[in-house]
Amino acid sequence: MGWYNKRLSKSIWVFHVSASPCNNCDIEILDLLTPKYDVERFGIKLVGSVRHADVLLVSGVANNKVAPKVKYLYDQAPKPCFVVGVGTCPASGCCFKKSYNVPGKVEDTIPINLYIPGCPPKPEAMIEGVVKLVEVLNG
Amino acid sequence: MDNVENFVSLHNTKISKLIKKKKRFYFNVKNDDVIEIADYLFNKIGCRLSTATAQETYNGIEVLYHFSHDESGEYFCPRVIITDKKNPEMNSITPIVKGAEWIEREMYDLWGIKFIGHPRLELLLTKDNPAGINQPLRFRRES
Amino acid sequence: MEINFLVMLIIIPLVVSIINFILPRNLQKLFTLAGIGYSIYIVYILYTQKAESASFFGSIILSVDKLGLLTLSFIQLLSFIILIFSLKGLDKEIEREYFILYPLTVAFCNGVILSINSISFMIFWGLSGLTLYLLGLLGKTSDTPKTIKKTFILIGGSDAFLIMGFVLLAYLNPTINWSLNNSQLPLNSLSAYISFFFLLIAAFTKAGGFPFHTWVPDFSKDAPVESAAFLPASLDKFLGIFLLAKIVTGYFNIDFSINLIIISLGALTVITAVMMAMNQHNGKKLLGYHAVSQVGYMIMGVGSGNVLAFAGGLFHMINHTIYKSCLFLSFGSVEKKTGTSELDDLGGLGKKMPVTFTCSLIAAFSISGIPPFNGFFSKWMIYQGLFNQVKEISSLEKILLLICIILALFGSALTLASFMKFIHAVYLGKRISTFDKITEAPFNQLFSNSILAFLCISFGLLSLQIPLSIFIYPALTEMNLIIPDFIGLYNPTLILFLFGIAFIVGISFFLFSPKIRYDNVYLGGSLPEEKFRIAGTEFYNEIRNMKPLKSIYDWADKKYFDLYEVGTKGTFKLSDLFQKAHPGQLQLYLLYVVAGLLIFLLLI
Amino acid sequence: MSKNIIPVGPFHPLLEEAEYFTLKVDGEKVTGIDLDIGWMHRGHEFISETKTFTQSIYLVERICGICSTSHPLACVHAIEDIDNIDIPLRARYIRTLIGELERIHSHLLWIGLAGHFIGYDTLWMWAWKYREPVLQMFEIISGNRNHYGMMRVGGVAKDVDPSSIPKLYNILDDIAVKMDMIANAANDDPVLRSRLVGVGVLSYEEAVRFCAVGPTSRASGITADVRKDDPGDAYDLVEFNTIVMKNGDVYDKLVVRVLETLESIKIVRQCLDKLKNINGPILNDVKEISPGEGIGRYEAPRGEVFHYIRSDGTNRPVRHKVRAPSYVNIPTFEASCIGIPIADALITLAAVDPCYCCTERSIKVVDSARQPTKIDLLKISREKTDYLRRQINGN
Amino acid sequence: MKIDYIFYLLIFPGLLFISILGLLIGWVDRKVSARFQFRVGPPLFQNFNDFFKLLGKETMLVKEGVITIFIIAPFIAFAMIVLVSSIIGTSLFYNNSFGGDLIVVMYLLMINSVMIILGGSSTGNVYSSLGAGREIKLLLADELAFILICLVPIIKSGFQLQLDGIVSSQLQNGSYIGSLSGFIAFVVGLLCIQAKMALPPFHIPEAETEIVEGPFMEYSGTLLAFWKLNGFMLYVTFPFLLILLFWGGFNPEGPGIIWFILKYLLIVLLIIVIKNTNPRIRIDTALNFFWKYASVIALLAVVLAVFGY
Repeated sequence: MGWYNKRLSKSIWVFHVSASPCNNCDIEILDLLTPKYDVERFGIKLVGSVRHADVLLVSGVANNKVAPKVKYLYDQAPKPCFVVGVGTCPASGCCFKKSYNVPGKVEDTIPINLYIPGCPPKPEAMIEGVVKLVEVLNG
Repeated sequence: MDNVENFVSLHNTKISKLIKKKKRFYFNVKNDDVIEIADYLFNKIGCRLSTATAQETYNGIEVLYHFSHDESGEYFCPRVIITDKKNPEMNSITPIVKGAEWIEREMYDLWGIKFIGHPRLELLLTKDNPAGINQPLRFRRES
Repeated sequence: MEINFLVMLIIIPLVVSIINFILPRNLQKLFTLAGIGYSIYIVYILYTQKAESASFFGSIILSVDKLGLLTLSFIQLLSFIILIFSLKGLDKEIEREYFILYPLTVAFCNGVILSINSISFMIFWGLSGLTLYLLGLLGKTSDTPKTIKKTFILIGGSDAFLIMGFVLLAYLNPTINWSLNNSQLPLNSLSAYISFFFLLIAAFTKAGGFPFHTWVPDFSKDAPVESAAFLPASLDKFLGIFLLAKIVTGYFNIDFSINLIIISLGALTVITAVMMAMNQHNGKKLLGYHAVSQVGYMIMGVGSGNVLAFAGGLFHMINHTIYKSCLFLSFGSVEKKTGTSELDDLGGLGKKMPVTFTCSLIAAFSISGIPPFNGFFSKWMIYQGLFNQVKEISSLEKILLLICIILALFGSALTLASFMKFIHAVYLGKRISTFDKITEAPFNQLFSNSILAFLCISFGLLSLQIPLSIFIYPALTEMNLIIPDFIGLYNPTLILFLFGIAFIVGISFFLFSPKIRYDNVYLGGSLPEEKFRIAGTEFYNEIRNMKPLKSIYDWADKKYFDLYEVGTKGTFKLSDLFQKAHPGQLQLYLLYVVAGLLIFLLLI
Repeated sequence: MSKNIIPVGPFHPLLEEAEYFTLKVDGEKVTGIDLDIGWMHRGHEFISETKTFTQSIYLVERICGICSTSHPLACVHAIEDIDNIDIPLRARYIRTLIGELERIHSHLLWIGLAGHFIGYDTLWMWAWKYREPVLQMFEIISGNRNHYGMMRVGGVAKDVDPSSIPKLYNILDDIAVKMDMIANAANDDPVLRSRLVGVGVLSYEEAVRFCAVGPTSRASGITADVRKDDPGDAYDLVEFNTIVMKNGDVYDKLVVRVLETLESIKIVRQCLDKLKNINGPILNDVKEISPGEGIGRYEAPRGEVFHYIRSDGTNRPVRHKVRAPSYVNIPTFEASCIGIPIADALITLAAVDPCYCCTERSIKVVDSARQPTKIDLLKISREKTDYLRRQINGN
Repeated sequence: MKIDYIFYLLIFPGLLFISILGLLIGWVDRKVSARFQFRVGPPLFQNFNDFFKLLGKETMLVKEGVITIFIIAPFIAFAMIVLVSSIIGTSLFYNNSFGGDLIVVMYLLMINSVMIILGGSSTGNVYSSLGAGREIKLLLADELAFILICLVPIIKSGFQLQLDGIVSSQLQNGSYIGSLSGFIAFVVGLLCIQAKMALPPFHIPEAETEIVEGPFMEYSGTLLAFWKLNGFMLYVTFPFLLILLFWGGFNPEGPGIIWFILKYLLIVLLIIVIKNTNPRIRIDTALNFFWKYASVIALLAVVLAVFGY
């Protein structure tokens, strides 16, 4: 398992789940791929199909409508699959947590392995979060 | 300003409670006249429907349309007050202004206002919502 | 009296057919089976011992050479396999007529192949056309009468051409006395040309070559699937290509420019039919168009004048009947289970009918020429022959022949594309819920499909060992055609062996990773509802709507290229004209009389 | 004929947000489209129960991360419209500066994503590379890359540090050079033209019918720009042109955005020039909002943002309606996506730069937490009494 | 003899060689693309890491689909690419053909597309079906031009169909790329292999932002690993084929090996440049492009070749 985790830590394919966010985290996630931050140098790649994903990046508060879909999506992802909550929304609900359309914490819907707080988190913070995930995987 | 004066003089029987602010004109119309007013504003003057707002007050449900006249930057805001709060109904302007389709659907969704003559009156935002949210923006009273 | 096996080959199915009139259904089946089984046995005997010819009325009527024997043996084999398929699952109302007509058809086809006399040839040829008409009449769709009429008129017309051709042949070559022994008539006079082209038309119409192919797709669509597999897909191909082979090698002595014309017609057949097939929405019609398109390869091979390509053409004839019957029959199983042959309504049956699917897939690979299946080998032989041919001709001829080769090569890519659509529309993709309870086809259907699929594989892998050396090469040596020692570098067994090794290496990676989970379809998070499906029939809309092709397709939809439709329309127009001239007014008739009299007087 | 239906979404890589369309297709051709939104609907009503005017400005910032200055700006316009509050000159320039920088960053973002959607990753990377300096400028001005928190009723929250202005100039010059390059590329690139010209045409009549706004409508020939029509802030003090194209296809939408970016750079430069010279306060402190209604609007990168606020004299709004530009632009898909191949339809879907977060905001700041007035209490008690009486009488 | 063939198949120039070279060239592609886009790009062994990571992941199968086809499709494609590569490679490096001639190779190369279509559409996924439809249309689009350009070396070598014959004819008479028809055919061939490898601008079947990776959408784990590997192995097969057909093959004497490596890298570089400077085109544009322009030019090359230019 150790050998495999090492491979996994060097080749993390992420799938972006937008669970009713405000778009900012999403844009910052895309920003990670672009020349200034370029996470491809760590082997991180954004994929279009959840079947290829190793890590789900969840942003947003997961409102009533989208939450079951997020859960369904998580079930459809091949395991091992890690979930990273990007931004304040999955962590605390930000300013939306008292809305009628927000069922509760995202954690209740899918298990989240790692939070990257911030509104939105800076790309550097996200890279740090991913590095932490890698550390967990390696040891 | 010419537009406004023309408008008021043409429809002075149909509008009431005209409030003129700098480039903003709020006035009340009756439910029966709203289609005619919308037709005039959209087709004759060439206004663009910005949006419409519903709001529940103690007197009833107010629906406030915002027509923007882009050349002069003026806003025409006809206001319809629906007094029947249990079963709110009003005429739809979607057949005249296609852009009102979603706006009226949203009001139907969040306030439960039935728009008569709307081509496709379905829930907009809470459609298929598993939590079963029902007209969330209405006042909730226990009884 | 010594039994003449050649006569028996005609008599036995004929007798079976006559007795079937009175037998109850189950016995009918058994009896037919026994009859055809016995004719297979006769063919086997014919292989082992030299056949004597049969004479009636003082001249040799029936005789068989190696080419005929090859055709005969596959006629019996295919008839037997298709018969097994028809034992169960045939529509009850037509079963009786079917089992009467079936041995009758076999008898007449045997008769055509065995005839050495042109008169008996013409008789059997015409009778086989008649049984084709009768078998087609068993169809149940609303278009059946129209289609069958069209078929009958086209086939009957081709019979007329055949008769005229033979009469001219006999007139030009009076010494042979209606016999069809190798006359080797040189094409040196107009009547020889006319005779040659009349016979060519007959062969093309029977086999379904461009531009006389139009009855095949319609017949395939409207006739019962057994008839479609039996006649246009198998027996008529044997007859047509047999006649073509006889024309180009036996009856006439032709030069290369005629060969080039035949090759071009073959290439045109390949490409036009396959282009039409791509956009069909009915499965049987699609298969029918492919039955036409594959004829193009046979025509190219047989008509090329090159030994290797000739052998390839004959081999392709055998292969084609095998895989096309397999395709028709497996689609027939699907049609019987689902009740529809419209590709839009089918889909996702591969899970429910795995054996049928596998057979169909193998046949589809064969027809599109995927190595190492049999279709590839014969196509490859044709290409080898044509490439040998192209070395020795002038530049312009080279270009023409190369274009034909390109069209043929590209035709098999188009065939592949068309069959990917077919496979996708029938077996893959999303299944609609009404088909959830469908089960696998009955055993007899599976059995005949599996046999055919097995033949596809074995003829592909052991093509040199079995079909070529047993059936085809003897026929060629008898015709004094010499097969080159080296026919090209292609070793199917080695390829399969190495492919197998690489495949095992690959799949062992999968076998050692046992973590497997079953799940629903992933559609971006939305649930897999039934409405979310792609039928696959619209795959080629882009090609359909391409600039120059669109108008051609539109014309084809309006049947501008269908000789039959154009002919009927022309006839009706003409008769309309005459009709208008006869409104029933006395004055007008009087005017006609006066005018006629005037002209008459003026002429005198 | 076409029984084939394709779902697009909710998690489709075309757009980073959850959205859901069902496309009816015939082969590759789209013959019908059905839109289903609500995946982003967060409904701010109950959140906002305790929000004051000032707080709601920060709340509306979270409607959308990309227009995160347009919404607050329109919101403060609306609040200022209630009382006709004047704002200091320097604050006006700062607002315009921030707004126009946001336009540059948003348009560059769209150009990049459009490149990504048509499979042109090089264009994506290049556009986003040149977008980074804009974010850097934001960081220098406000301290944040995205949610800036600059707007206040009566001014702005944070001044531009005069010492940072030369640095901003440098970065701006950089961006201007790169933008010129992109503008030339968009004009000349035969590959882009062949892919985008004539795709997803939204005609002038359809644009009027659907009440489209912003670059979507301007690409179709509608001359509507809030910055010109109803100039707030410093827009009447700076010079710029409204870009209008005729054809309404995706290529024109691209060109409109590229040219608008150039105009924005012009405006930003003028603002920086003025900011060097003008000194003064940046915030006109507003103590309270009188009862009344106000309409605020601002030309966001995607079009007109519309805010309507109604106040009853307390420190909380009674009604706060937001209409984001994508809300009226998204329904135009019904006009522009029919009859074209899927590949074109999807880039057309992206071409209005849809922002579902904005579309499904539905902010309504209802005053259910306010103290009921005496009359209200009386009314409620009467209704209650009536209710009880009916209960007792057994009806 | 059989043992030799197994060595050719499994070690050099077969499975081991092309898979390792393919993954490395895949890295070159990603790295150079990244440099085009002002990025750093992935580390050297990135593709190996991706491959082995995917081997360890869970494989998801679709309940409703035809599972057998779904599973064996990538491996059939894999075995076919290995086989074709070893046939081509043996002709190049040992000047020794086995198993089949150019026509066999042309037909075998279609199997990759066939397997993508069958594997993708066996799940019943709409996007996969759409992708399968596009894949087969793309195959049709490039196949015509590909057949035409394959005819040019056949004609120029005096109607040799054997690959080693084509190579030795070039070693004697000079590369065909030096002649007019050879050069035209080479250029068209470059576009054809771009389409056959489904690289931008022809990545229409797996357009990520339109139809979510198309036929590969449902694949995961080991099966996906093999699809990715197949894709990278094609980076070896097709350039080798082009070198074999037009560019003089491999001369084992003297600096031949360096020339060969340079030729190979140049072709890969050209592919990457085309890949990075074009947006994805529509499938009907691709069909138009190949049928109306590329094929006509290739036909011109064939005619020129017949007349000896």
